[in-house]
Amino acid sequence: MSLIEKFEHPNILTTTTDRLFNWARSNSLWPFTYGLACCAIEMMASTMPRHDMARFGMEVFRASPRQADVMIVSGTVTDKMAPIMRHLHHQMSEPRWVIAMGACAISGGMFWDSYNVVQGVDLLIPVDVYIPGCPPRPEALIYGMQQLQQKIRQDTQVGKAKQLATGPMADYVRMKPGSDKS
Amino acid sequence: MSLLDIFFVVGILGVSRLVQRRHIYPEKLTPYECGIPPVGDSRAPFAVRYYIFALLFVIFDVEAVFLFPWALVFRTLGGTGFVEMMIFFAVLLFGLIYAWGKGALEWV
Amino acid sequence: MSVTDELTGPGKPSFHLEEMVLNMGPQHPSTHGVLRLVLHLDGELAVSVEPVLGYLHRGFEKLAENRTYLQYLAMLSRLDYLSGTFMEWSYVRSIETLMNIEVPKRAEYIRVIVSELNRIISHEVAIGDFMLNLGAVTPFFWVFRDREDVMDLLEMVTGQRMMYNYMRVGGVRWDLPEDFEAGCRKFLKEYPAKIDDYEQLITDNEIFISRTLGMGIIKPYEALDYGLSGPNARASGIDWDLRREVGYSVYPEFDFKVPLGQHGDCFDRYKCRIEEMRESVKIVEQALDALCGGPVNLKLPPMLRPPAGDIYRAVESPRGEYGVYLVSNGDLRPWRLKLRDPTFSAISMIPKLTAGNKIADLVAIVGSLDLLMGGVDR
Amino acid sequence: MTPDSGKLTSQQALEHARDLLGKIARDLTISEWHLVIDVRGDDLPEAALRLRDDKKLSCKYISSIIGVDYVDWMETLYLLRSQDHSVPIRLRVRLDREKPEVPSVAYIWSGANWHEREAYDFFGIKFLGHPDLRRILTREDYDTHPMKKDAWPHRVRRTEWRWENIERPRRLPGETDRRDRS
Repeated sequence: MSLIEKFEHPNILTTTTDRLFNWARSNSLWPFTYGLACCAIEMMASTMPRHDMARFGMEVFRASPRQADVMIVSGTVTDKMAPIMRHLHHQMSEPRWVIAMGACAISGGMFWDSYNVVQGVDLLIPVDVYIPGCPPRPEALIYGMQQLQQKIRQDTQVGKAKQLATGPMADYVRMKPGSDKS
Repeated sequence: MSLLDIFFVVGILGVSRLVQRRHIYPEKLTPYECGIPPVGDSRAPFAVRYYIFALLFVIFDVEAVFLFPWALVFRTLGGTGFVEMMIFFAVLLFGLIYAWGKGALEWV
Repeated sequence: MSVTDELTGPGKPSFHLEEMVLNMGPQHPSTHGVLRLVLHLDGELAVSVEPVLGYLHRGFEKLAENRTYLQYLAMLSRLDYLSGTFMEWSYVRSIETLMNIEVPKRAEYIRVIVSELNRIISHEVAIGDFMLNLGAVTPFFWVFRDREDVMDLLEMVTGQRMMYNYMRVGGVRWDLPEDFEAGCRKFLKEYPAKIDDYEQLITDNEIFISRTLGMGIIKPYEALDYGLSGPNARASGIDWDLRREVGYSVYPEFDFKVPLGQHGDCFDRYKCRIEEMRESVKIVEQALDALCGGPVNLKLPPMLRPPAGDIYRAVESPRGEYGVYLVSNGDLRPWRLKLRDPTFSAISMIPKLTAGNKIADLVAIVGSLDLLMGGVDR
Repeated sequence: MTPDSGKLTSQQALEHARDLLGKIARDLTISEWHLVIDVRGDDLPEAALRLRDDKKLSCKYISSIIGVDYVDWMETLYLLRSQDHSVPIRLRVRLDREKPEVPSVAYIWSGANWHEREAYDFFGIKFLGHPDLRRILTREDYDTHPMKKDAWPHRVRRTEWRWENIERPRRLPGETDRRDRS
């Protein structure tokens, strides 16, 4: 754990670094190309000349999870894709965020009674921002990304070390490789 | 090496070591292969053709390295410097043509 | 004892020479969605390629048995999400034939206008993605910029950018707005010049030509054998276009040329798509001129009960013959609905097409087939 | 509306198919200018070969293979179409429901390979002599054949990929913001 995250209570050192990191992280969010279905086309359209996402610093789409910050789950997650999506989420480098774009990612959408669709991405990974719509318009995606930026600006590093050691990801830390049945 | 350089190298690495969030667990360390857990060992023997390409790359990369200082002092060297550099280029150019003729650049 | 026996005989150190298995997996920038290709590589050459599907299988056909005819209509444009109107059109036509309903003339013309505009969008994204696979980013930006103009027109008519849900059994949902015709004519006047821009940027580009000419050649008999249709088949010289062969809806009244390729390589597939976009512009112009007055739909009750029977209706979608096989037993819900997708057959050709190519060519060939996983995995 | 002149009309196609197939074709009907031929299961390959190699009805293009479950019997349909005479031909084979088996036509049209795998995946119809009859769309470890009428209940839920015991995020009164979860 980094030095700052070991502090229990906010002090002069953590607040200044918080402001610096949050400013840097929120203004250069690198999305992860994770286009599954129809929402992927709207995600592509939002980075194109008319609805330019580059105005907010989010147009650098990285194909590898190592270099991406935000995983935009755009499309329907099926049972066959579920373990792969979890695997990719775990391979992303911290700090990482997840946006569930579209009704299918939020709650299974119009495939509520399908035998092969995961009813909502938050069954698999923690989601930060939900963008409703089928598909949501590019403006809605940009608005969702701005909500994520607001959220990142209020993020704090204090107490993150203890939280990671005891939180839901805790047993991952002490786990043997491959024991997670994905 | 002036003090400033040391300060920069150690400083940047040190600060990032202090403030980065290191949260390492086995699943994060698995090699990335488009989402599928990789199968088979990656130490399979490489094709020899890669070695030839690497060799050619190193040669012409070193050649490019010699260009930068030359570009800096280009004006002071005058005519003779220019001619010498052209000879240097010519030698390497013939090397390239030879390699091309021999089919080293083809990926058979 | 050949050399390899000496090296790898029993008791010798294990020095096995098998290929490296690499996953061009479901999450990959150049697989157009969630197609997974298992590559057996020998250095740079792909010895064998095995596509794995099903990562976007949402069970459309099972859901059809749980929805009434009108409810299912809204789901159809999520199938092949770049060409939504064609899914609706073939579904609606099969119901109309079962109930032998006569669609008013104006509705037919509106259907042709909306679908041909949709064909332009679909071909644009196909070309843009294909160029992105080859590493050219500028066409991708141009294509999406022009796509927005068409989407404004379609949004004006149907209210949605991509998922139209505009067609109904017996016509279309509502009439064209007043200012649609002016906007459409302006677009049709400017658009051919933009296609010439694409041609000027792409077709004469040496890198593009050297990477696609003679790559992934499909012979005519192979295309038929694998069940290919649409631009992929026409690029190999198969002169078959449902709009002209079957002459459904009001297409016999328009005169348009069906572009054909000679060699069936990646370049011809791209060229066919560009020509088809020009033809679509002509068709929309003729349809706008021939617009006649009259009702736009038949105001049927939402709870339709088609008579028992089975029917297969196909429509020429941008990717090929898109058909719907409907079995109804007179109930409110279909008994069985099969959605025949042209890309499903195109992908079944990938193992044969891409064996023995370098990875870069493999990406070009897969890109030229214009795949869309929504329709393939259903 | 029958296709334009110069091409074989449905009636002529029916006569030609009758004398081409002889007693193999159990009965031939015309439905909306499609020619529907009922064939018994075992002589399906024979009929397919004749139709494909015939001069007038050269059905070289197979559009799709459709499985249908009529509760007390099953059916597979083979949609064929000859390029020059655009009379679409439909081969219909009736199978019994408990043990649906039909000889494979993958060696006649290579396009039929994947369609048969899909029919097997959805209905469990065994295609004898198929090169590699595996599931193609559903998950490999899926136990039932989903499209069969008795494959209800509709929603086969799998929850073991639920991520630890995370329940759907609800904002309870006094619950802290979910920001601190990584």
